Amino acid sequence: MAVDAWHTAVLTVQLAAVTVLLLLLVGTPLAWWLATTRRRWKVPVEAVTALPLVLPPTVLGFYLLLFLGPKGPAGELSIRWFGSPLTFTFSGLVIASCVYSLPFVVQPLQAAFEGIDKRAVEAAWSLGASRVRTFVQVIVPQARRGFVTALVLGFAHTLGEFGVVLMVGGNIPGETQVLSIAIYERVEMLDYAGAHGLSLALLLFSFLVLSLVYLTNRRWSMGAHGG
Amino acid sequence: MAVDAWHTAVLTVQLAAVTVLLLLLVGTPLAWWLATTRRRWKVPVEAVTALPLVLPPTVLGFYLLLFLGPKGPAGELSIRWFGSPLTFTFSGLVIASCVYSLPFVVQPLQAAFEGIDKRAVEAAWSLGASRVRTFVQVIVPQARRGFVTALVLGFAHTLGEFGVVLMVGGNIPGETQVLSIAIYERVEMLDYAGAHGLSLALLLFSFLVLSLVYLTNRRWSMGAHGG
Amino acid sequence: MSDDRIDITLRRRAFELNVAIALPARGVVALLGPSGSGKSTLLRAVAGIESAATGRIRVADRDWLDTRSGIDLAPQKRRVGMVFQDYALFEHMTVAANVGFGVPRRRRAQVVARLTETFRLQGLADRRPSQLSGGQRQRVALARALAPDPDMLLLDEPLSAVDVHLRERLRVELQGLFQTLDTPTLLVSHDLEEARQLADYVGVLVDGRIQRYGTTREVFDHPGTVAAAQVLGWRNLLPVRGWSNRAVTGSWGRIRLLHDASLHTAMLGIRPEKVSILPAGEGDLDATVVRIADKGAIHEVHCCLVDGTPFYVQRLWSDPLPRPGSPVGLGLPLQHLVPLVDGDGMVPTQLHRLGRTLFGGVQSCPSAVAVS
Amino acid sequence: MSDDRIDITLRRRAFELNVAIALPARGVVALLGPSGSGKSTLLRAVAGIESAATGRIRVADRDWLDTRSGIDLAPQKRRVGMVFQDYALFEHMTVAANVGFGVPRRRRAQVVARLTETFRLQGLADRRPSQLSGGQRQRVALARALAPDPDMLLLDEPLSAVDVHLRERLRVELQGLFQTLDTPTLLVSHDLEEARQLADYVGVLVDGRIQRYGTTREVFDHPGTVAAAQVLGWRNLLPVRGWSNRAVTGSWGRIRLLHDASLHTAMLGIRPEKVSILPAGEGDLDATVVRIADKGAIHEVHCCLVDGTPFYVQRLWSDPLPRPGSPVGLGLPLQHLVPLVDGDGMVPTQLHRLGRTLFGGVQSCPSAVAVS
Repeated sequence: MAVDAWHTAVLTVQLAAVTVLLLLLVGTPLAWWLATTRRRWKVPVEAVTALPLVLPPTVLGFYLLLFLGPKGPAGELSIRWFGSPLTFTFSGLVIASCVYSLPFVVQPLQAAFEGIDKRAVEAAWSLGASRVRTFVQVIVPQARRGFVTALVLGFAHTLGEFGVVLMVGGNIPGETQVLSIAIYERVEMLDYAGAHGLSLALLLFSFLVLSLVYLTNRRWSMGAHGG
Repeated sequence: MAVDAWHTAVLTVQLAAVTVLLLLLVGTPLAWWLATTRRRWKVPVEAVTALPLVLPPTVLGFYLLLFLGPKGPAGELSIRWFGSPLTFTFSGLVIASCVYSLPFVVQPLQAAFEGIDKRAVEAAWSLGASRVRTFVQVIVPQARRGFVTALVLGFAHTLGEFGVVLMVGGNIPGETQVLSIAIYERVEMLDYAGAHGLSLALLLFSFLVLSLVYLTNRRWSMGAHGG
Repeated sequence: MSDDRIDITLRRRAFELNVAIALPARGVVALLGPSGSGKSTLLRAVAGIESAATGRIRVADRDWLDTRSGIDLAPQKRRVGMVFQDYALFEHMTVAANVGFGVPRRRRAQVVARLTETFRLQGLADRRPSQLSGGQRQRVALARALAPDPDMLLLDEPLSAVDVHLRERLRVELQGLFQTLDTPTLLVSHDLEEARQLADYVGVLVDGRIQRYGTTREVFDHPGTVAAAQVLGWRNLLPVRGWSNRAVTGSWGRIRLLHDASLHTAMLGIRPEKVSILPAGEGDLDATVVRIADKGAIHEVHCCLVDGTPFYVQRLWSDPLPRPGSPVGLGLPLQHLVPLVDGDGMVPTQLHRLGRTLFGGVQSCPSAVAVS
Repeated sequence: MSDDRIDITLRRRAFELNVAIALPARGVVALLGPSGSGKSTLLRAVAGIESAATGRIRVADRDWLDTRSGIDLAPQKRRVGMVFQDYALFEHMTVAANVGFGVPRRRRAQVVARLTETFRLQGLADRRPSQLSGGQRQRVALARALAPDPDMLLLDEPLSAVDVHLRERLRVELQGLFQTLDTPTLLVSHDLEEARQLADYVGVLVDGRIQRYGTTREVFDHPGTVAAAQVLGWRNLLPVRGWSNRAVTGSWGRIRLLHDASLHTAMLGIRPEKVSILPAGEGDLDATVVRIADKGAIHEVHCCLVDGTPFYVQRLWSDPLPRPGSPVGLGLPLQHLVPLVDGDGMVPTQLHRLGRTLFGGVQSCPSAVAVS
């Protein structure tokens, strides 16, 4: 049981790390576009990005199941290349997690990008800096707070997913059983002690993560105020 | 089956409406305190308020189960007064939903309160307006955008809850079976057509709700900019 | 002066505000000071929005604050009319609702009718603030603040949010209002001209302390301390290095005085319009003309003393001007030479450093900025 | 004047900017205008940050923009040095990194060393902008903009973010810099004194159009249009109602002229320092003294013409002053009376309304604001 819980925890952390990495890669350009565009497309794209926040995890899970399953477009490709569909695999879990945690990465980044000093960006341009150099040297340092928040929230939220994973990943120990599902299973099996241990660990972890985020934001905003 | 789905939908909407109403009552003073306080307590309270965002629903559900169940403090009170524990009842669901959707109501309100013109508030005070009158006549109109966002997001997120409800409410048709669980049940029963109907309805509803929120925010912020 | 006074101490992080001034029964008191000197904080403390650590505020013979007897009225009870920097109008209410906000319901219609007429806001009563011009916004803010008939009017840089082109006109309007107003007024400003034109009394606030307080003319003509002189725009400041019998000396030269210089004198100041330009060698100080700035009604002659100290002389537009580069003599009428002491806690070494910064460093002369 | 020019049209929602000016090969061009007139938009369009609909921008014999031949250089290619209103320094970089940002790596150390010396920033190279004073921040911003050796320098209200007490000193610093600088400079401002002191040429921008363009002296002395005169701070404006043989009339009286008045003359303007005060009945116009404002070097006498039009006269501080309330005559030297025409698309009815607003309405005289 202890080894089982340890495997599940490692798997969960792996999933969260891979997901957050992928989301930062995809979410940064998306958030930048949302922060700077004036097009009409902005509103529907913003709404789609935020969908996982309010959409029932079961709805999300259902559509991902269809999409990734043997008859879905991604599933068919996967069967053709790897011989199996994506459902009930780690790759499937990563894709589901990315969709599920997208707003937790995109929204802090978008807020950070919207808050940066546009004149500093324009100053960099007029000093001859390319858009890439401006982004790396002027925009990212100003938005560092948003990147930390995105990283931490995205990671923590992926740790906590349940509904989507249950539907897409199932509950295969060592393969797709993550912590939140392990808790559900223990409760169903009336193993309250086991559920208690895992729940307490996740509760403490989540609380620490959020305290860190809010404390950092507060420090930085105070620093900016004082300076 | 159609009648069943209809009952489930009505129950879900009832739950969301009651939850959002309670949350606005509780969340408004909490958000105001968070927006204005300078105390050290702010950071941990902010973190606790945001916990449901990152905490696995199963962890939340597990603790609520313990709290509301026959051996929990709330459950014991309930048994003494009403003869039954709160788990697997509508009241239990409301309490669970309130905890689950708290950040979706508190955070937009807090952001709105933080964004209001503090000088207008001080002007109202110096004109002799009591704190209550200032709140109703000066602060609320300025924060109307935050109230609409809180209402809409809180409602939509309650509609979509799954993990918490599954653990606290169970799956009693007409009593505690809400839409997200109905979808899960249909998928488990391989009734993909039924799951499809419900999922599509919730997807469209969520998308419309979010578009409305972003569109309104955009209109208002543009209006404020122009004027 | 009445018995009314402001006498408070207030601490915020590293900042301490320590102000004690007597208030007149009517008229305008302007508080001048650089940004960060605590001007707005003082105003907010008087209004009761910021709480003071210790002190007493007495207005219209009523104690608003008296920490010794535990009195500390809420802002709502202080009968204060406040006009904020950007007016802080209630943007979601009509002009009439703004003006009437502080008036009890039964008298509201009557007071609003009277004040919209006084402030020429008739016909605008149903508009929102966003539909008003800058001048109209100011009038709404003043009408709203005066509607509850306050015992004191507080204005926080009332013209700083206004376009430069409007500012002069609104200042004249304010001046007209103040002349008819019986309410004592505290005006916070960093605009010298504004204070000079609007105020009966001026207080100079530096680093949370009043450096000088008196009638407008007294304060502008005799700033008293070096710090106050700098806030009041005095640019001709001569650091005193030594004094002998009826004369003061510095690296800039030597000036004979009518009477002995005080041992406490740290600098001598003179306003640029009081200096006359004479042929080289005939003045009290020797100087070289660097450049001439055209300021409309006056020309400003920028000179350079022998040690490089910049010196400014103002001439009427129609007066003849010396040529840039030419040596001149400067006549400093003795009655216009104002002795300045080190302010409040300033030690001589600090003062000398200040002098070096002012005269040796940044403003060194001729222009030290040269791009090859 | 070189062949360089700015000639652009630009549309943003309800706003249209339409500017055509020739640029000098060196020297400072100041663009004056009220807020909302399009000053900053023009500057951003020249820098390439805002894109123009049509037009041509030619600087240092290179086309930055030429919509007819499809040229529209990116901001990166325009070789422009821009100094923003609040300087927009890179807060997370050191002073040296800020200054060197626009310089290729191999020449960076050398250029930074040269400019930190020129701008007296030695010893500050490792500091962050937040540790600098206002004056130091300005010098970093200028050094950063000049480091890549731009073909044109653009300054967007460079002194408006600075504390009033510092502004005069920084203005002198800028003046010194411009005198040694070969780079043509475009300066946007709403501060008349700033433009007057710093600029060689002035353009007056109203509602997105250039109302007047010429050397600083020409423009300040002869604004040409009523709108330009208002932007340039002219307050003595007499609306012309009729003209007969060598005379103009208005409700304020009648003035004889040396030559026939142009049919297009909408107003007559005169600067307050050019008016003389004479005994009652002996001047060109009759007036009553309302109040006197002490402005330091000068006193401003606020008068009232027979029809209530306010009129301002400036005297040197040492000149004798009339008493408020007394009747006086005003001497208007003919050579200083400047005829003003309706500006660009302004129809006479608008102009009359403008006249009423200025003289009949808000500024009516004596003070219309009275609180009972």
